[in-house]
Amino acid sequence: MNETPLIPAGVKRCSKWQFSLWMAAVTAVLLWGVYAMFLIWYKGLNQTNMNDAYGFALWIWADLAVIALGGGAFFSGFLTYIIGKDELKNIINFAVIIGFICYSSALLILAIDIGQPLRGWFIFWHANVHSMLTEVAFCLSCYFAVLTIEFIPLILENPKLAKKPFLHHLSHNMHGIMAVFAATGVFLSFFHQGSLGGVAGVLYGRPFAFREHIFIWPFTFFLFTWSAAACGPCFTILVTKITEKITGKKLVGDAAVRLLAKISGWMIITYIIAKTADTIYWAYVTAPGLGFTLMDFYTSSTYNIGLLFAEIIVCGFVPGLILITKRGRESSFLLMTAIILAVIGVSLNRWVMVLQVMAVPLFSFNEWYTYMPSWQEVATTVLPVAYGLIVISLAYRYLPVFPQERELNPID
Amino acid sequence: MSSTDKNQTVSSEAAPDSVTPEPEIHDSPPSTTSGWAVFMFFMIGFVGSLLSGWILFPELLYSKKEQPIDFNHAIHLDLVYDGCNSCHYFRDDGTFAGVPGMDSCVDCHMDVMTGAPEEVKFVDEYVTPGIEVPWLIYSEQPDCVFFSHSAHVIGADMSCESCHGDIGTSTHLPVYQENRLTGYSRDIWGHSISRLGKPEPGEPKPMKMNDCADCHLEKMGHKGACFQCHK
Amino acid sequence: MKIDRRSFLTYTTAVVLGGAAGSMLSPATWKITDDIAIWTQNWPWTPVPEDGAVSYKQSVCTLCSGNCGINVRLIDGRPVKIEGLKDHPVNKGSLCPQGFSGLQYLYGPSRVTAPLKREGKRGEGKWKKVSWDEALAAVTGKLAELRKQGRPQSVACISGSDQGTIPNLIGRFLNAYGSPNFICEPTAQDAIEQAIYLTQGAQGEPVFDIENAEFILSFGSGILEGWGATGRMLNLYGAGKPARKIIQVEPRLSDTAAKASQWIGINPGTETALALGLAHVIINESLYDKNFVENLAFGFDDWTDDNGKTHEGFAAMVKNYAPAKVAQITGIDQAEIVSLARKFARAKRPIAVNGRGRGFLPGSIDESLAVLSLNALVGNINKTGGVSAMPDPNYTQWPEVKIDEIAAKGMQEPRIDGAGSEQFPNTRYLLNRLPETINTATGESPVQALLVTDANPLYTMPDTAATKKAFDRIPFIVSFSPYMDETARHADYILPNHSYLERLQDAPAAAGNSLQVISLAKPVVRPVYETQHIGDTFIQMAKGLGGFVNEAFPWASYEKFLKKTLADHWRTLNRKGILEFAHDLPEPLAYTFNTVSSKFEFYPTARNRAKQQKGSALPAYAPVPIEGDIQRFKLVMTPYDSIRLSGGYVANAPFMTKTVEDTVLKQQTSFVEINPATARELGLKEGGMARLTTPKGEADVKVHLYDGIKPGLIAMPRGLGHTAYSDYLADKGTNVNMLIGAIEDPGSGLNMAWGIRAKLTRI
Amino acid sequence: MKENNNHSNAKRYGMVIDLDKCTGCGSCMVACYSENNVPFKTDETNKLDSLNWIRVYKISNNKPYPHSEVCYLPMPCMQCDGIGKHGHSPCVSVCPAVATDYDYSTGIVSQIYTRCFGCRYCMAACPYHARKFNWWDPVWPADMEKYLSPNVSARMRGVVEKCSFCFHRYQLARDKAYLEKRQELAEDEYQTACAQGCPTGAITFGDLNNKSHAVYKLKKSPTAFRLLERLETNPKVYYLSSKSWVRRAGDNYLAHEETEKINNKVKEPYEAKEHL
Repeated sequence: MNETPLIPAGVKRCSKWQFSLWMAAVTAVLLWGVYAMFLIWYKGLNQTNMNDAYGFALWIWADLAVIALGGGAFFSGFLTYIIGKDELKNIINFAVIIGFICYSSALLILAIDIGQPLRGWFIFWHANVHSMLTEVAFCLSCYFAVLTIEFIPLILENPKLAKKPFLHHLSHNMHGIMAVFAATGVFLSFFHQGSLGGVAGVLYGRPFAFREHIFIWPFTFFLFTWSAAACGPCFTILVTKITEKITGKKLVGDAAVRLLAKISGWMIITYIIAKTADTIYWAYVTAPGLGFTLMDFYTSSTYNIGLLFAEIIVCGFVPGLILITKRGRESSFLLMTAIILAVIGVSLNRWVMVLQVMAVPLFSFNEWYTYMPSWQEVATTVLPVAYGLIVISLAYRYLPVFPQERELNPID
Repeated sequence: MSSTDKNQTVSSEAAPDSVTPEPEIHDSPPSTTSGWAVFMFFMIGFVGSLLSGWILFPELLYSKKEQPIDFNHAIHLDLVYDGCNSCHYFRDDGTFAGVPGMDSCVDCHMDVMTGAPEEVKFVDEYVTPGIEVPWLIYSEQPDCVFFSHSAHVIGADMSCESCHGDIGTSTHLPVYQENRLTGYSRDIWGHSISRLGKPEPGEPKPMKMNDCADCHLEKMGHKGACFQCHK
Repeated sequence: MKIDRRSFLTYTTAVVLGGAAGSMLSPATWKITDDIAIWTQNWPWTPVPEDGAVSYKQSVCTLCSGNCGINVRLIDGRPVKIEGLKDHPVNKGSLCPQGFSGLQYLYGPSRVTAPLKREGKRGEGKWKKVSWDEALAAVTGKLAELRKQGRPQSVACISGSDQGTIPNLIGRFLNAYGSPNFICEPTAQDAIEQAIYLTQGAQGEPVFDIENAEFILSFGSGILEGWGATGRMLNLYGAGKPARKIIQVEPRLSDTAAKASQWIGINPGTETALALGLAHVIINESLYDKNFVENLAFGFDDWTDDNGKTHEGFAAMVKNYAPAKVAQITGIDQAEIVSLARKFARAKRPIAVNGRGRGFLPGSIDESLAVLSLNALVGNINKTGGVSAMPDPNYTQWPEVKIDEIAAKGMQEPRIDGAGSEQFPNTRYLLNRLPETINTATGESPVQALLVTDANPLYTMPDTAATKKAFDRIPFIVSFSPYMDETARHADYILPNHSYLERLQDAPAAAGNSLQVISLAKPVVRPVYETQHIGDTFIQMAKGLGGFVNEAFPWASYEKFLKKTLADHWRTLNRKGILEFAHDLPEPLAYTFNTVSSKFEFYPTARNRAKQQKGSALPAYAPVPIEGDIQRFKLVMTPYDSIRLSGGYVANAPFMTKTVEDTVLKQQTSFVEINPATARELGLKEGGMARLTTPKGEADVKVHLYDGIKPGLIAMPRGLGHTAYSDYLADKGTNVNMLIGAIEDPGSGLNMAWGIRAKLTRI
Repeated sequence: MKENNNHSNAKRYGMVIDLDKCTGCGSCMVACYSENNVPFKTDETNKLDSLNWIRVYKISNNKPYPHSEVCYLPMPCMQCDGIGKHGHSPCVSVCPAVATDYDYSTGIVSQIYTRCFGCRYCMAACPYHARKFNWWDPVWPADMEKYLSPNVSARMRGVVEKCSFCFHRYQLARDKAYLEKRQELAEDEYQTACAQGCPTGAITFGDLNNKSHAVYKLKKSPTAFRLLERLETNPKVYYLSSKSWVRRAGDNYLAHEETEKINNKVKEPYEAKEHL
């Protein structure tokens, strides 16, 4: 019986056993995470090293970070479908997949992170509209739905599925209206990325996190959206580059990458200028008004002023400047350096906006609070990484993710 | 993905080089699936799910329990002077005693008075050995609820019937239905599984928090703060 | 219709999708979602306390000797909360954390729930539940056997108290049985009481009328940490008149020191020198109460005895304690000493008190005499706001005990602890001497059977190792404890008493109280477990022994006994819950002293002079020869008391341990407090681990740097390091008693140690 | 979260803790544990996972021996009126599921364990660490369940809890008032367990809006201060201390700032509209 091949035509893939071995390795890591996940659900959050001072910890950081990094999906979508940067169609599929992974991971981590997972739906049913977290939950879920819709046509392009006319047409039609979803995604993302910034920024009891408001939103609202738009595409490029490295193939043409990198660079530069302004205002106006000097927030050995320098200069201005220069973009070393720094930068920002907020003592008689995640927390945070690798591997193997692959890698 | 070797072998899963991207006809036998059949099966699932949800589910969800004694409210109500308050009274500190304990019963039922089978059972099984009757309470609220009877009955001058229906004039106790998942009495959710429609006159009112909140909104203009009724 | 694999899959998918679509429109999905959430709100393993009618019962908290009044809230007869009793004369509604934890002594894993017989090795914790009859038969059998052998004196009883009818009932039992060895656990009160006896000739519990004092000079007394009746002291502090001042003299900034008007850091163990130094200034500047000193006191000036020998008087003696010298000894600034003396002498109603911390250690007689002399100098004896001895309330009537020949012979034997002997004529109990007596005895142990009631000597006595060694030599140990404490765990039989809330007993107010109050502790709840009132147990044991012993106990039960013994007082006590006796001190009468001179004796003639310096009975400062080689042990360790840690017989309830700070206990490790300067010298950091070594033992501890402690001193909390009870208490920290020893006061035999030399090394 | 201005006789229950009187005995903590069914574990030495509705901190002036001073500082939930005194306390405004709300008739911030799903955002928001998480299922060993009070529901694991100002006592007092057809509660009818239990009377509790209540006068004392006032959380727990270093330790100040000046500046704009 001659079955329809599962693998898209015209591309080479590794052998079944190689693939199986790889999948087995990643699945083992995944299972480790899944085990930890069930352990936490069964025994409760005492399995973590969080405590009453660190109510928010590794997971919330992971949530914020993956959503920021997954921001590549909405911003690339915005550029591709709304601004009309057609070149980016060569990378948009992958951006959507990465976004899908990031957002589904975020939801999963949230489901692990709450003390009463079976009551999780209260956030929708008994919503407090004043809470930033409510806004996050709604937008996150909606945008995840959008990403799923954006992902479906790609799945349907699998040769075996595409054989069914119904599915084939469905896929085709969905492609046709993708701009609508992209627009919805941009709208939702603007709000939930912002809300995530708001999560920390509204905490007026926490001078390290608290920021002055514009209308109803604290500065961090805009900074988070902006930084996600700026650094998300860098993560898309990074994952693309890693995939290229592993597969040993060029998958996306330089033009698309460089275009995205250029836009990203300008976004980063503008973001970091805004961030710097915000930091200066906070350090010279907000914090002193509450009795703190800037350095009061950086007296711990872990949380020292080097972090701020790293975030703004090393992982902010440096990648920004590299990416806005042509030479920077065209040098593969500089490009890689820049996108890695940008990814670290946004992750670092999310880290301090979650964990340092918790660590700073508010009373003169309190010490810095310390925290080290338990293995269960680490395993459940690694879980989405393994899950992401599996999804990317499957998608790469069975779906025509990279439109340029055949052209760039002709099979002799 | 597992190799960086550019000269990787073409997987057996992969399409042969010659295959064009167009879907093509294969040798496999044509599919037997027909649109109508698919629709039929879809409807089987759909209707089955509806039927089990609306009819079977409520039967399964609740276990039916008989009260230890089939208490006749009507008879007692005729004999007492102070209506419901005679047995369901307020303590001096303003708390509500709820279902009366044995001490309220023994005044009259030290010995069998009427010889009614339920009374004989009551005296033999509970009064004589001095055991409290494990009544099943239809309106039992969960532990997180602080319901102030005095605020409603004295403060707002509400009648017992306005929430509890006309249980006071019943001659038999209804079957107690216990939610197998939550342990709650069915009366709390209300007997309509969909919670649509209003209870018949004389039926007890549903007592979920939303029911409280609706009434408060209607009567007081706001639903009230959490601590008004939670502990 | 032909169904192959593929179409089967398709149809199944269709059914599932249809079902899913239908479920969206069926109540089941939504109700189950809701009900699962409700299930999490009512997890069957989360308890739902039963509701009911509220009532209150008044009783007395007998967890320590304070005997504060309590008001217990009950729901349908089930106690749910203990609060202080507003109208109680002792505590006026105030209660300490232990009192609030009371219900955790009623239930809980520490309770001994039935009579137990040891199964495994001693202390192994293997028990067999036995019936009360069996347990009683075994214990009385053993006691009968010893009597038969003609050595009833080899039975000893260690008791937590000698106040009230229960200890007296037990004392009576021993008397009828024929043993003089009723031994009470030591307290600071032992030394103070003796000092009062020596100077005033009055036997009785010391009274400090704090209620009416306005200037309290405390020589290290933990006034706010459980000294005397905790509830009383806290209440007095809170209700303090603004004029009332507390001056705390102590080497460590304790809670009392922190709340005092002034804290004076002093070299540990030099309080006597300070007291005498203050006396020096007061006499030198002629600030003393002339009337009292001249008309009502003896031995202030030099005096000549009947043999014509001249003795140095108090005034002449304190000349040796000039401020400059005292400053050197105590480490207190000279000017400070002079100023303090003036403030004390000029204060409206000054009082000086002593007894370190909560008063677990008796301390030296010299110290108590010196402090008492200070009170006498300001004429503060037997008057409002002063120091006096509580006369025996005499509220019980006992029929006389007739004893048989064996008992009479046994009673004539000297006490095992040497108390009341020629050597220590004024001391009643010397538990601290017991281990050594047993350990050094040739042949078998002089104690053949040990009864332990309301006491936990294996934990509370200094030098735990020696105590345990002694206990190991005692062939038969019976504990009557309601809790599985260290001593109970080491016993052969446990005949568990009711817990305090299940027990009827009279409760005389603690030492120090200015009011003579007897409260009635009434059971607030029926016994929860198979325990028995200790009074009933002893009555039944007497019955089992028969003969004269039985005849000495003509009561069917403790309750009947109590009613009989209290006679006329029972009705009042039962109705009001308290008996109050007027403790008035009408002026002239108050000053009749029962001493040789009929005056207050600055020179205590009744004191065993031979033991004293230069053959004088006057108080003198001599450094307590604390154990340890100064070369090897460069630092000094002293235990400290905290109100959140019970150092005594009734150990911490889980709630109390929960309040203990994380700079006192962290997981399994105790902290010691040292000055940051000392820490720098030793290379120690906050929270760092260190090995604490003393001549008695060693322990691994954590270090807490505390500015409020004298450099060179190590302070260690008392009340941790239990090995028995339950997981909520056992193996938490180090028992400080394990690291310290007892030092005999040559005059009284009481333990006068306040610390020990020690070494602290980083690990 | 609409403010109900119809409450002409709205109460603002609050507390004044006299730190000069607090001896750090811990009775308030234990009184609270036993009043509110607070569970305990075998190890309670990690204060960051220890359930305490009121915790007594020990603070020091950090001066060397013998000039060292310490002060005890009991900290219950501050029941913040929030920024602008509108009931937007730091925690209430962030809870995504309305598991905590501000009761405009009493000023008390509730916590509903059955609504809470354990996201812990409120804990992140609270600068006082007044909110505690139930990391474990509570266990009362060996019959200890029998002493639990029916007036406060036991908490399940996975939810946040905090001091409620013993709100159940208010509920019970109101029950009695209804029975006696009264509208108002006397000052002593509603007292928290810690206020009632404090053996030195350091804690005073009452209606901050009621001129006849002791707290009304006490909070106006010149030595009164609140914790972290500059954050504008507007706590309803006031402290009294005669020691200036203690008052300074209650908030954060830049080196050159004077405690009292800043204190008065922060206090005034809100104190002026006391009666809202």
